Amino acid sequence: MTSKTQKTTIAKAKTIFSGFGGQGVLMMGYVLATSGMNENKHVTYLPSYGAEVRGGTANCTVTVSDEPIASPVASFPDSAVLMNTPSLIRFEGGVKSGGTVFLNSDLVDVRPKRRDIEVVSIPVNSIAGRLGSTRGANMVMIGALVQQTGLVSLKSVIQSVKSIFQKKGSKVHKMNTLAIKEGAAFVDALSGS
Amino acid sequence: MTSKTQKTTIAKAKTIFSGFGGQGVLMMGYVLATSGMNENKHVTYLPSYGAEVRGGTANCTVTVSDEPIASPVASFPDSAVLMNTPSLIRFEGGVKSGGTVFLNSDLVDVRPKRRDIEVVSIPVNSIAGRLGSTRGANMVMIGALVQQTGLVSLKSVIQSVKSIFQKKGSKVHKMNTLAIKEGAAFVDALSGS
Amino acid sequence: MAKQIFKRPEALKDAIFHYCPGCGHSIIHRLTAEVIDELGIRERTVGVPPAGCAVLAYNYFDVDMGEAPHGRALAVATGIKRARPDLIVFTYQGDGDIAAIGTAETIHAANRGERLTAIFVNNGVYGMTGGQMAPTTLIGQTTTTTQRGRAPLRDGYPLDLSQMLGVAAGSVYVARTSVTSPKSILKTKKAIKKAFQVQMNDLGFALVEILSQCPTNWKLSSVDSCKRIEEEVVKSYPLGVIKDTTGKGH
Amino acid sequence: MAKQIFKRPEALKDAIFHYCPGCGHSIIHRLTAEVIDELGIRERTVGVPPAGCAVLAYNYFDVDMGEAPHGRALAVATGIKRARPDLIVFTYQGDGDIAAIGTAETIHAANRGERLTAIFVNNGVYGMTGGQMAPTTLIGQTTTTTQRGRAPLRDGYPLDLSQMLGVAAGSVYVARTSVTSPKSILKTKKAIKKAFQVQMNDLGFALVEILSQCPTNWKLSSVDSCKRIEEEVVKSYPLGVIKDTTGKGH
Amino acid sequence: MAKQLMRGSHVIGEAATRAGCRFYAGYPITPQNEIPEYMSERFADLEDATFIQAESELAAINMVMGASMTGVRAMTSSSSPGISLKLEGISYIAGMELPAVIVNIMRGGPGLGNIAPSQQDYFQATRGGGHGGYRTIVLAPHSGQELVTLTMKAFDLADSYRTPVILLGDGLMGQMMEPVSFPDPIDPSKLPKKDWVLNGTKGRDTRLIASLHLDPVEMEQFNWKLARKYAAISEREAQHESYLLDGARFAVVAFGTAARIAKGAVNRAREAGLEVGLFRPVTLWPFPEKELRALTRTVKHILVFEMNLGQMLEDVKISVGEQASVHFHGRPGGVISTPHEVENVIKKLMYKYELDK
Amino acid sequence: MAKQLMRGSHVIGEAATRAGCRFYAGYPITPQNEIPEYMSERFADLEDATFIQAESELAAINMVMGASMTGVRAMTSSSSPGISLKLEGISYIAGMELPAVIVNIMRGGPGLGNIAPSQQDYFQATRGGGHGGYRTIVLAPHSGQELVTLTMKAFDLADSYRTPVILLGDGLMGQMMEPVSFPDPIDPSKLPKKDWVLNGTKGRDTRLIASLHLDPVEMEQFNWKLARKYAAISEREAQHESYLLDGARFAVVAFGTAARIAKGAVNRAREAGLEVGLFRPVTLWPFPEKELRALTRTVKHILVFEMNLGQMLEDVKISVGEQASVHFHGRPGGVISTPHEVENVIKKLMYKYELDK
Amino acid sequence: MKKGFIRIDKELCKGCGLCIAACPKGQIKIGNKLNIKGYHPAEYTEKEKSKKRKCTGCALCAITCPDIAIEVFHG
Amino acid sequence: MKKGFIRIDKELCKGCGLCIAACPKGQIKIGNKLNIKGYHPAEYTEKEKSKKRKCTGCALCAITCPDIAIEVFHG
Ligand SMILES: Cc1ncc(C[n+]2csc(CCOP(=O)(O)OP(=O)(O)O)c2C)c(N)n1
Ligand SMILES: Cc1ncc(C[n+]2csc(CCOP(=O)(O)OP(=O)(O)O)c2C)c(N)n1
Ligand code: SF4
Ligand code: SF4
Ligand code: SF4
Ligand code: SF4
Ligand code: SF4
Ligand code: SF4
Ligand SMILES: [Mg+2]
Ligand SMILES: [Mg+2]
Repeated sequence: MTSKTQKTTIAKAKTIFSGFGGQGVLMMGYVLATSGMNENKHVTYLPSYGAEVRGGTANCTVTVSDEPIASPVASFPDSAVLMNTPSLIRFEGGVKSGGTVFLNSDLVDVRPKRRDIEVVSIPVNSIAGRLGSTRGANMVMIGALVQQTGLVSLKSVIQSVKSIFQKKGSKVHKMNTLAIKEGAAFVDALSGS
Repeated sequence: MTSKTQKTTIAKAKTIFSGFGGQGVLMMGYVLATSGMNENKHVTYLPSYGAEVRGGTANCTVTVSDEPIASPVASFPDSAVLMNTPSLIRFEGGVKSGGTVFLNSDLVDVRPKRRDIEVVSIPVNSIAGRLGSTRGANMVMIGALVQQTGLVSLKSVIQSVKSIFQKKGSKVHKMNTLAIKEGAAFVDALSGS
Repeated sequence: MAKQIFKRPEALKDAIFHYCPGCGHSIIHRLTAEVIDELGIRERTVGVPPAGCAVLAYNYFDVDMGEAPHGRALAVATGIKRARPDLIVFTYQGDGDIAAIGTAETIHAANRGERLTAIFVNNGVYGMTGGQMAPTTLIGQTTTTTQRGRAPLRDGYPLDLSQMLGVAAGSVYVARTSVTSPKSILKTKKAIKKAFQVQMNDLGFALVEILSQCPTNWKLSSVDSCKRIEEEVVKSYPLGVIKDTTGKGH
Repeated sequence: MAKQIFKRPEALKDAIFHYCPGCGHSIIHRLTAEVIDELGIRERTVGVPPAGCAVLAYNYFDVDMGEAPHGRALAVATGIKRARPDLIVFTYQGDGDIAAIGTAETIHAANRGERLTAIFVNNGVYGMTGGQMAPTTLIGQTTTTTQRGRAPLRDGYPLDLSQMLGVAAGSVYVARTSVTSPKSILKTKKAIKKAFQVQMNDLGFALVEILSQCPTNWKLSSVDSCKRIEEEVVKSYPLGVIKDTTGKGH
Repeated sequence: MAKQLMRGSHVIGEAATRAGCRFYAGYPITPQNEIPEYMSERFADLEDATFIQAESELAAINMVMGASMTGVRAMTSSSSPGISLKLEGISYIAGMELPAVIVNIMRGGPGLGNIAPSQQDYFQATRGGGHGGYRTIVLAPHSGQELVTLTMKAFDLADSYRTPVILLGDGLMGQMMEPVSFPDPIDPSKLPKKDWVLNGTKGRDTRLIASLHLDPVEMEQFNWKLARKYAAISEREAQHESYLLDGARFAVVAFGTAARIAKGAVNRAREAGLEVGLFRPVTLWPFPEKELRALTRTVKHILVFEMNLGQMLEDVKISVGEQASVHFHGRPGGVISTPHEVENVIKKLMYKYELDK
Repeated sequence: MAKQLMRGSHVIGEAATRAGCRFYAGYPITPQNEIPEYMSERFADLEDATFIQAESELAAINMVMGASMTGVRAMTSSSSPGISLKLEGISYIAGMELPAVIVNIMRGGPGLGNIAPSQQDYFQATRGGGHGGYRTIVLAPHSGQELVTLTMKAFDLADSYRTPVILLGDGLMGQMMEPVSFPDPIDPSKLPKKDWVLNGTKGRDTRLIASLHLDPVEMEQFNWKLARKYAAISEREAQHESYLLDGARFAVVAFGTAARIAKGAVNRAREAGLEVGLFRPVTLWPFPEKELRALTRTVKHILVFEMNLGQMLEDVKISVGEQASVHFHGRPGGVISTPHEVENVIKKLMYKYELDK
Repeated sequence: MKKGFIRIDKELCKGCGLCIAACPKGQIKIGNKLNIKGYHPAEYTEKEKSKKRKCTGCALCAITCPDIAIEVFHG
Repeated sequence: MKKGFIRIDKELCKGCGLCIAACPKGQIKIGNKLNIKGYHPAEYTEKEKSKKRKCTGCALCAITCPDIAIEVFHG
């Protein structure tokens, strides 16, 4: 399951996930944190618990680390997974220099302005749509994220997703696994190119 | 108005007044305090503001002093005006050694036990009744108290009572004045005897 | 041989009431105790006394008692009853307690249908604190905070809490009585008994509002106080059963 | 020439509502603003927004506004109105706000007959805090604190606050409406207008309860949410005028 | 004006009225029932004044909040348990930067406690009590005449800093009668205009009075603003009385009723030849920290005397650090110490530390 | 038991249940809604457990009071404004000597403020908040796992001292997910019997649970009793964590979320070669005063770091007196400092006082 | 008509007069002595054993008495 | 029958669909584009100047629209 493009695991990494309410943004974070826990890493998952007010975007921050985690907050995340344009506008500035931005290129129609960050654009909606339903877009994205960053192994992501969606049965599991792998494959292709 | 039995004014004196609700106990204290104020003395008047519970006796503490008054409370009063038996039972013990107890002998049927205090027994109900109404008993008592202790002058007591009952008209004023004087006279007679 | 036919109920301790002469609280205490005796529930009853003239009710009732902050008796009682449904729990509350500061707790306990019995003593004033206006004070009535008489524009209208509780879905029995005469006293006792039975039968919330005399703060004799209730107070607070769905197999 | 016949009311600022798609709050905001426009009172109106989804109402209404702690809107409004009787003061409150934590303040403001207009948005849940049970939640309805459906024995019954306010002596106008269709929306507007007029005419307390959709927490589409109100909610909360004594020369 | 013999609670009511207070909302509770009673009657003759007996303390503080939004000088009063119920509202008032005067005639506690004089709410008053780290100015009168001056001052402070001010007394202060005299009443219409009140948008943009700051950055900025205000108050408004402190080698620190008793004790001790004086904080917050610390140049032993188990004690400790030894004498629950009792404590300590010769 | 990734609020709910808590009453408020939500569902499957969504925070705390009278382990939870509303009830619970656990997931303030993490209620929690000079034990968790242990400990402390215990967290503690593991649940019927509960007079005299003490002498005696209890708690229950304090020349003092961040800062500073450690009070009341003072034998500069404007600061000052210089860094209102920011404060201070070489 | 009599505990009685209003036979009156609490207790005006007494032992007085100061006997 | 037309502000619209249910003429539908907020705004299906259009300018859609996204014109 490892591949040539996978980076070596880093000691501590913070990832922000952001998008519209319906895009499964919090689930991505939860999956990453669960995978980290299953790999016996230290993890924290912090949702933005909103402004006690409706509307707007959802986001969460996940830290995966080999050591106890001090602050679960990420003013300067290592990676940002941005599922729509407002998320890009809001979070681009904070990404750590040298960090990575994962863009849902199906919905983000502007390009990041910064030149000191890596940008990975993935048409996750299209890919998921091709697999059967755009609802799997977040799974495509998490596959891509993990493949690119090596935060956790793809295997444990698939495992975590399986256990999280346990009740939904094997069909859903199959779909999710497919989506995750497609996301990973897309990144491989990118870096291969 | 002064008389031979009147004591010289003392620097600071605390008096406790106690009796049933209807006996005008708080009024006696108020009259003494007002008279003190009108004589430009320092005075405090402290009612027992009760136990947020009905029933029982009313009492208040008045301090008259030539100097600013620290505590308005009297653990050991110089004088105690006790209008009924429960009051005697409750307050006898606290009176300062050498102090004076003024008893409403019409209602108090036990004798004080202590030997180190002076006891002035006055049938204030009877005296007031003779003057027309037992409601004036408290006025008789205040006359007696002031005459005996010299805390303030009889004159200013009469003056204070007049202003306090201003609205009630001259008939009441006359009655009150009479009662006060009767009280004073009774004490004079006592000490004369 | 002379036979004693009226005596102190078991559920009252041997203490002398601290209430003023003629006060309705004393009568209502006795009635409640008599009911507890008759229902045989003394050993599993818990009372929740109020802040109010009856704050020391625990000196009289020979049952377990737990104090409540002013107005919160029905919330405290809810806690007791939910934790121990086998206990019979009653609150004893003044009009200020139950219908002013405690309005929300009262309405919601009733609306939840808590299995509780509330004794609501409406004497039209804040007795304990010296006779201020209560929510139930009549229009024009003078109190220490309405020295020129209660004026609706400034002071609002008399509040009919029981009527509102009649609207509450969880209330099963709501009645208004008085204790101004032997007859009304006996009626009150019946109502109190029923209010306990509603709880014993697990039907829902029950409350008896009792128009009660406060001679001290009304500045009337005890007898005139009773007259005032019979002639005036009942006009604003008519006696009778306000709600009774006990028959309806609730 | 094309003529514009429907546009934004003056009394609304040019801000985009933060409410969810299809939320009744948005409609009710607009209606209230339209009424303020039509009555020409924008420059002397003060609004008291709630804690609740409408906590930011002051971003929308183009009038002076003063925040209230959760549930206390009618107490705050009482303070404003008594101090400045020439102002027109309205509160805007959710069902949690007005009928749970604020029960006492609501009932007493009404019973005092405060010259206030209350807009009571009944959406059957605590919207802002994420969809917990409200006092108005229907029996069987699932919320985040009644995940198996509201069960009266544990969770109590739906509370009919407006009916209780009808009992309050100081209330003059109490009506229940909805905003599920153009027709009901227009009715609601009329009711709101009347509730302001009651205040302008110094008659007493007026309140409009509006059954309002919360698609987000009901987990229904906007259209289905409206249907739910029309078909289910009205059974527990029938629409109509609950009290109107404006004709009675109050 | 001539002196009048007046009950403390009435003095507060009259002083408030003369300070231009025109809105009062309250709920009965002993030992301060005479305040609402007085206001209900005093305001009945004033066209521009509102008295409301609220349905609860909660309602009362929120009515005061609303009234204050319109600019009127507004007051509420209660006693300990009732003040606890007002804390959410006081926090809001602080957060909305509204002026308001809150009277607490303390009683014994915790819980229902009793109605005897006590100083057990010092922490509550000086540390905000409610949530969110706000502060309230706290004034502690110790005589009838000071009830006049401090009540009136409370309104001025509240207005100038747009902040809630607590007048902290106890049952003794509220119930005792002393002769007092009043200054002429202030005409409220002559008070400085407030440019932030809610009074309709005619001819101007809308105004908003709120404590909500959804954005943490904004919230933080607001809190720093409050912090600056509190710093300014601390700098300017701390007030205390020095009583017989000249040449003293030992000082009692006490406030309110306790300070009265302490004065008696100090008098007695002075008569007995002991070099002792009293440092009486008049403002409890801001606490006269610098002034007390300055005292430690000459006084190395301090007795804190309170009618509680040691609350102001903490402020004294923080003030003097280790520049003086701090001792404590306290009685909770309404038993009022006698000057004699406190004198004995002074004597024992002065003997122990050889300050008596 | 295996680790689970769980939200802080749920951890509290689960830990309470496992501690034998069988009564919960609460009212929604962000950021702790997940506690009542969790309890409503968790208790639905337990025959002997009661969940009530109360009509208000006031009702909730009073329901807890009533439930506790019967002996059941009872809890309520809220966030800052809601806690203010509970203070009268907490004072009663303290005055009645009832056990109860109160969770405060603090938010920004004052007033409505915001829902971001904050530590602005330290004073309120540690100084009683309500009236009458009572105290509550205050526990301050700083991680998911500590939420488990301290929640469970809260119930034990509440029962053994018959006193309210506050679990003081913030939005971050409540909302963050971390892996946690739980001990086996306690069977409430196996807990030590309480001989003071209200459960009907069968076979015994009546019992009374009340806080009223009309007689001042009795009230005073009761308060002295409380004082003795509080002294015992202070003596026995103070708890803290020493983090990298061995050989430290500089110490940060921080609790809860701030302590987490401080750990990060200390780690970074240590990496940079600075001799700095963290003193983390786990109990805020009793404050680990002696332990902190002992630290001043070796550490002469202390940085207090809080998410407020300086509240625990006072306890630190009282503890260390003048044995060390006390510095402060704080941010109110929900902006969470980064470890980097705190590290910079540490560095500047250590440089200034020449502790960096 | 049954015969009865009552006993009034003069230290419990607070002299409120409600029993007087309640007695259909008019056999109770307020006395003029003060008791220890300062009240004028009510007095039963008949002799317990008098043949002519009107008291029926109806207990209306006792039912009304707030302070449970009245004991009622039949016979 | 009067003629009218409407304009929907696609950035104000949140795609709730209430206007669709309200329009007696069925002239509104949800589009499939996302707007900046991530909603699928409603679209008016007629041409403003079309002679055949059915819209009467009855404004029921606008009355219903929570977000005041619809302007209605006559003529
Ligand atoms: C929070 C709080 N507020 C106020 C009080 C003071 N207080 C005690 S009882 C009471 C009202 C008494 O009136 P009511 O409930 O009608 O009872 P009553 O004495 O008339 O029987 C009040 C205001 C209190 N104890 N606690
Ligand atoms: C004292 C207090 N308790 C709780 C809250 C949290 N809170 C804010 S709004 C709200 C209820 C919202 O429900 P509702 O009033 O029905 O308004 P909606 O959002 O449904 O329109 C709650 C519980 C608060 N802000 N203050
Ligand atoms: S004040 Fe009134 S209610 Fe209270 S005991 Fe006296 S008569 Fe009864
Ligand atoms: S949560 Fe419900 S009430 Fe709140 S804005 Fe959304 S739809 Fe409206
Ligand atoms: S028992 Fe009947 S008849 Fe006899 S005294 Fe009493 S009320 Fe009168
Ligand atoms: S009713 Fe009872 S208390 Fe009243 S006068 Fe008769 S015996 Fe005495
Ligand atoms: S104006 Fe009427 S007909 Fe035209 S689109 Fe709107 S609802 Fe349909
Ligand atoms: S009603 Fe308004 S917001 Fe909803 S879909 Fe139609 S135009 Fe859009
Ligand atoms: Mg009453
Ligand atoms: Mg709602």
